[in-house]
Amino acid sequence: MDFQLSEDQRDLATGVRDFCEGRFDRDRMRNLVDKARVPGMVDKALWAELAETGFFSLRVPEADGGVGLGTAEAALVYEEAGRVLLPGPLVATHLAASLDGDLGAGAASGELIVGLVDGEATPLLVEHLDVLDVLLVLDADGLRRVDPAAVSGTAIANPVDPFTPLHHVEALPAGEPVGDAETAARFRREGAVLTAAIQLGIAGKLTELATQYAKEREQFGRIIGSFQAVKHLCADMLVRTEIARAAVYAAAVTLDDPVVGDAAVAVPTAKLMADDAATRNAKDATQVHGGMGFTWEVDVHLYLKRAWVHATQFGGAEENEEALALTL
Amino acid sequence: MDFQLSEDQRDLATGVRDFCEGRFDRDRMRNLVDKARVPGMVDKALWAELAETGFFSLRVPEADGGVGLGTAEAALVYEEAGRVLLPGPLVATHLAASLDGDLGAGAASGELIVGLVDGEATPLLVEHLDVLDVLLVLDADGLRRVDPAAVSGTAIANPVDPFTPLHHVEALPAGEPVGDAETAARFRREGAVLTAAIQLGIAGKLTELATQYAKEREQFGRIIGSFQAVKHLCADMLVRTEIARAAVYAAAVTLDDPVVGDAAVAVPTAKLMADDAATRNAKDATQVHGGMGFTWEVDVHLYLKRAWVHATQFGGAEENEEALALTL
Amino acid sequence: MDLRYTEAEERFRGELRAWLAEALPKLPPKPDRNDWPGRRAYDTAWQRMLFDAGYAGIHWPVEAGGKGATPTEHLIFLEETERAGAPYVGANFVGLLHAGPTVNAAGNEEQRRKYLPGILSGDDVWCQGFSEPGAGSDLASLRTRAVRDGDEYVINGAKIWTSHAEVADYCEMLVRTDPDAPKHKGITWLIVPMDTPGITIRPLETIMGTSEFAEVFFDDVRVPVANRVGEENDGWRVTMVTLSFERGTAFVSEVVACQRLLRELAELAKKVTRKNATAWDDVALRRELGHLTAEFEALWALTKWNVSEAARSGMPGVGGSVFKLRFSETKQKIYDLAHRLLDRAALCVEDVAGLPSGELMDERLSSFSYTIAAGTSQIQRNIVGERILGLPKER
Amino acid sequence: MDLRYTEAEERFRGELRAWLAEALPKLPPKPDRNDWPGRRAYDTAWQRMLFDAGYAGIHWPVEAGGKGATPTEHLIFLEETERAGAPYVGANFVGLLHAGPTVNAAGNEEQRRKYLPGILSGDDVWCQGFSEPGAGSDLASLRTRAVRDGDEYVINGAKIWTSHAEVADYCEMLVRTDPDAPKHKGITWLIVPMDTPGITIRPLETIMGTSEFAEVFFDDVRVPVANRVGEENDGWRVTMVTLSFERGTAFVSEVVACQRLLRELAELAKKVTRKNATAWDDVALRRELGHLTAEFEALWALTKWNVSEAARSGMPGVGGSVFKLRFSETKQKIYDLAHRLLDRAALCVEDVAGLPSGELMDERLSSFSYTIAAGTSQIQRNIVGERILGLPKER
Repeated sequence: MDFQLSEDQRDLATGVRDFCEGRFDRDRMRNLVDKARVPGMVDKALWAELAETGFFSLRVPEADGGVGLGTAEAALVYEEAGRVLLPGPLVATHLAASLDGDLGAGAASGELIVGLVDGEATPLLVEHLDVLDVLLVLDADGLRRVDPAAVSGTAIANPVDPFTPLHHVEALPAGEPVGDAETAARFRREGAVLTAAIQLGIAGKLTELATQYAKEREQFGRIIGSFQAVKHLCADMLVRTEIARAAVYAAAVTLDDPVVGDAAVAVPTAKLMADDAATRNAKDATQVHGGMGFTWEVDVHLYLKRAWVHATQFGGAEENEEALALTL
Repeated sequence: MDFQLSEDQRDLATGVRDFCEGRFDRDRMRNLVDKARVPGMVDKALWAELAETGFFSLRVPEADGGVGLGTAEAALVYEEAGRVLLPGPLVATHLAASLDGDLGAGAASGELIVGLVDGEATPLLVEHLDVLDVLLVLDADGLRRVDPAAVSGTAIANPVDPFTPLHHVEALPAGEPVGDAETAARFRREGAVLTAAIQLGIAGKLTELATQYAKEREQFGRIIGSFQAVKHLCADMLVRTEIARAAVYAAAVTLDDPVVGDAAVAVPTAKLMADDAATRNAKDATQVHGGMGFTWEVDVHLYLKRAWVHATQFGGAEENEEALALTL
Repeated sequence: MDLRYTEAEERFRGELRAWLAEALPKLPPKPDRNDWPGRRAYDTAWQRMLFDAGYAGIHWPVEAGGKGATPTEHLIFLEETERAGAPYVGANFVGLLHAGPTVNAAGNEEQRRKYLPGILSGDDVWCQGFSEPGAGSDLASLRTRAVRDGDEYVINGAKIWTSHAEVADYCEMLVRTDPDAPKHKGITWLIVPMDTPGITIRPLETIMGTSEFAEVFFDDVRVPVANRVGEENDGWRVTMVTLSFERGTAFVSEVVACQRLLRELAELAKKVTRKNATAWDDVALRRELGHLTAEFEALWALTKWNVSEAARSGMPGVGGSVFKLRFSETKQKIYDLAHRLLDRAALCVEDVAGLPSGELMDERLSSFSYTIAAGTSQIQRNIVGERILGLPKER
Repeated sequence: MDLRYTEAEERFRGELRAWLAEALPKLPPKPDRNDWPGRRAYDTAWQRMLFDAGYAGIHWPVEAGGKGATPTEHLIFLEETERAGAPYVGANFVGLLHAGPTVNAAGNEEQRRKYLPGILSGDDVWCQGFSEPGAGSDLASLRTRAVRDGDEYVINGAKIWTSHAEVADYCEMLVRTDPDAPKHKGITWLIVPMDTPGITIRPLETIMGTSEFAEVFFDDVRVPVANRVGEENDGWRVTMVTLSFERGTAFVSEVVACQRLLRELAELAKKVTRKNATAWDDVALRRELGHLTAEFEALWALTKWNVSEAARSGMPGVGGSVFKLRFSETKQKIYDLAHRLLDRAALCVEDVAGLPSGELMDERLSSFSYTIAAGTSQIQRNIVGERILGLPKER
């Protein structure tokens, strides 16, 4: 057993961080939200670069033209996506790349932007609809493919996360089956772990933002990070992040190598701990920033809002807790 | 409206505090638990003094030989009882004094030590059985009087609160009716408020104990109360106490003058806030005391354990929360 | 301990209720939230209605043109206006609750004559220039300078968190007049007309995307020395006097509003379904609603406790920090619960599928400021620990 | 990231399991909790069994007589012994985990020869004399003096929180040998035989009414200079070396035990009834059990993460404080939940009505120490904030 990153994994994480910080740095992120919003909030040029870097083909076997890596590596990559708030249906497109035929190939190559909606959720809110090439609908029976152009919905003028545009849809077209119940279940598991990885990235970044501010801001003639009340908020953020990290990585490794654990426990644990870390760290980071945390110009609220979006995807807290209780 | 203590109420509270601290000071309290435990943990001489001071006849009309005061005054008195951890079935005997005939008169005068048990609770645990003259059984239909000598139970060798001896009883004798469903409901309301008043006293005393220790103990060359982590624990204790105080006094006043509020909201609120303040303050006071808080010789654990006992009497948290939700 | 209102108090309540029932239907439609001139007009029109009915400056002394109400009457006024759905004090807040009382207490006769009537009638709107970018919780470390130049002060610096700056007539300001004195000793309280040259206003966008606040920059802004309230360098004391006007009534409307909100959430819970049941069928959620009901019942009792204490002593009780700590953290919990109830609808800051997610999520975001504004919860805990419990200061 | 055990690790686990299955039935009955000589005998008999089977000092270097196991093997050892219900390290704790490793790392050859074999074989029991009444979290402020007198040190002072003092053969002690030096610089590490004249032991009663700890008083206690480990006044560094022996395995048994406890509580929930339903039918309680399940699944993953880090670097990771903070507060939550489940039965620290309130309530009381002992949660948060996040110290 060696539950630390291998050298390759470390290189991968570093490489992806460099890529993300280079291609979607803070200026570009703020520019997208503050000045140049685009339809569906997906920058297609950036999407192509993500595809090229392997964001979507990461787990496609090399024989099929993919990168041939595992869920553990995907978790490392999506953690980095969370850190910089990469927008778009990253997880859905990544999952779609595992499907057969043109759909899978198109998703993997970045030619198709694939969204996903839980067909059983109410209200039905479709993310990034304006930019989707394919919409997948997930329900207990399986996975259906729907033409986004055939989806009639009302655009939400004021989505909580400016990076995640939404359409409210009353009913979805029937669509065409592209996966059975087992595929749907796999999508839920993998989707939960990759979304948890994004939340982990968000939680970690929020810890850094708060800590950085606490090191710089002075009040009462002291750096505020020297006050226990602030220091302990930051410490709690780190603890949540590290607990989430262990849970997310363990779940990812378990999906790759099922003998090492029980996915029925590991996956909801990962999602629960990561959702908790991201959303609570967002609250605490706001508090550490004081009044500035209440302003649009500080990034914390963008992380907060994204964390709220992800917390509703692939299983919320109550659902995960119930599922875990049933494993006892 | 003047929701502050009247001059008479202030005098009453001061007088009772002087009495309690004089007749049941820390030495006597520690002596009772550490050296001279008595059957049922009720010191009969002290009980007689309590009766004489009016602990039980406080709300009996003057015409009937009582003090003729209200629930508001009783709450002030029982708060003081909580502060010094007066042991025994104080609330039960006080409530019994409102009953007709010899039972009421005997309870009021202190001749009868009256216990009370919720006949619907499981397991059935009777408090102070060894010293009771009368046991009242409370259920939905009404109130019954049972002869303690006829109750066969197993003594609990290790009750969590050394001041509250318990017997586990499989079944209670039928007994004799002494109150109808309305009386039972009144007992529950008044019992909840007086028990909440005791919890308020406990919560307040724990705030004092922790604050006092935080002012004396030095670590790292500083008084530990100057550290925010400790100071903020103490501040939270005070906040809980003052919230509980407002809730308990308001409920007591509402029982005396029903037009000023809704007892169905005020009473469970008082019990919930006071139970919360007492039990959570006990946890925080332990933490402030550090290792010493884990020792028998520091009083904090005695307050903790008593708070746990009272939290199960006349409605626990879940029951109160449910009741309150139904008022919405 | 008497929770029963006196006959006089009940009469006051009855008359107010009757007037509200008659007056409120005459209000114009509410302006859009980002229409600041519209909001000013709406808020000041309401103030004018109060003024005409004799309710303006309810808690101000009669000599100052107010109604001289007791703290209990003030509580009743706030409770009844909130229950009736009357407008908030809004643009009149600084004038009625800060600047006016300060001018009355610490100003001279001329200042009282000049400034107070306009506040009461709704003609004049005030804003506040206390906080600065570098001085948040540590207000007294403010750096905005005012230098005496003959009969004028020349002000340079920046203020932040100023509400209604764009539509205000006057700004109550704290400025540093002696940079060499200890930080509390070199501060002066000034009245600055907002049309004075050299003032620049930059709206500050909140996390809700609204502009509730502004930064205000002062570039050689000249005001007459006659605009000084109190002595030069005595501004900190003058400000402390203002604080003493609080009579335990600061959160009355808020508590009443939260109690209504809890009832609305219970209704919502009975409406939204999850799987085969309503959210109300979820005992955990129900208990949490019950718990919050207790919290606000207790906070309402504590409000009466604090108001009664103020009525007796004429002084604000020490309970303000206690109240604010519990209130702000508990109100945030209401919105946590609302968020859970809304589930995916919480992703919309507008109503969707018949659910009130618009207001709830807007308020949820807004609620993040409760534990920060007007003294963070961390500062409030210091105050409770040091001033009430007597624990030693950090340094 | 590989959670799969190597073949060698699996072999180690298999052999250990086989041995445990055979060995555990041979254990004598458990002694009464207040029977200290009985507890010593029981614990040391188990140590002897481990010794005879080659498992003694599993993580000690081979040169010191240990098995030289890797951190992962140590994790497997602790996991398997806990799962099999083997005795805790008990009376052997200080010797095996503190004193022995310290003597091995910082002692001389003679000390190693004299003290290590007795620890491994279970012949010698050690206790710890580090904490003092006036020095809790601030360990380095200790005041117990040792004055050099020829070939001896003469010790005067008092130690507290000493477990097994009544039955120990030796005490590992920190004493002040230079009162004028800065507090970390004047401390020396000594070995004190517990039968030395001048030692008085006063049992310290816990809130459970048990005597897990003692105060130990030293009144002109003389020990040879040869009992000093490391240099005079270098004891703080020697102690820090001991801390570095932690390899992320400190809480392995605890996590395994908590996971079992959660399953037991789920069974209990299915058994206890409230009104017309079982506690398990209460979705709030069920979700809380689910949440705690996640917490311990995550803590178990974090354990493996920390152990793997230690295995790679040979150094303890910074994760110890992170782990302890979350673990101790979460374990307390398990007992909060158990308390709620037991309802009135929680008032008995003994089993009642077929409910396991005896052990649960005893452990609940005991759990109050988790956030205090070995560095309070407050201190741990300082450590995380300062050493991991690099936030400035308070002064």
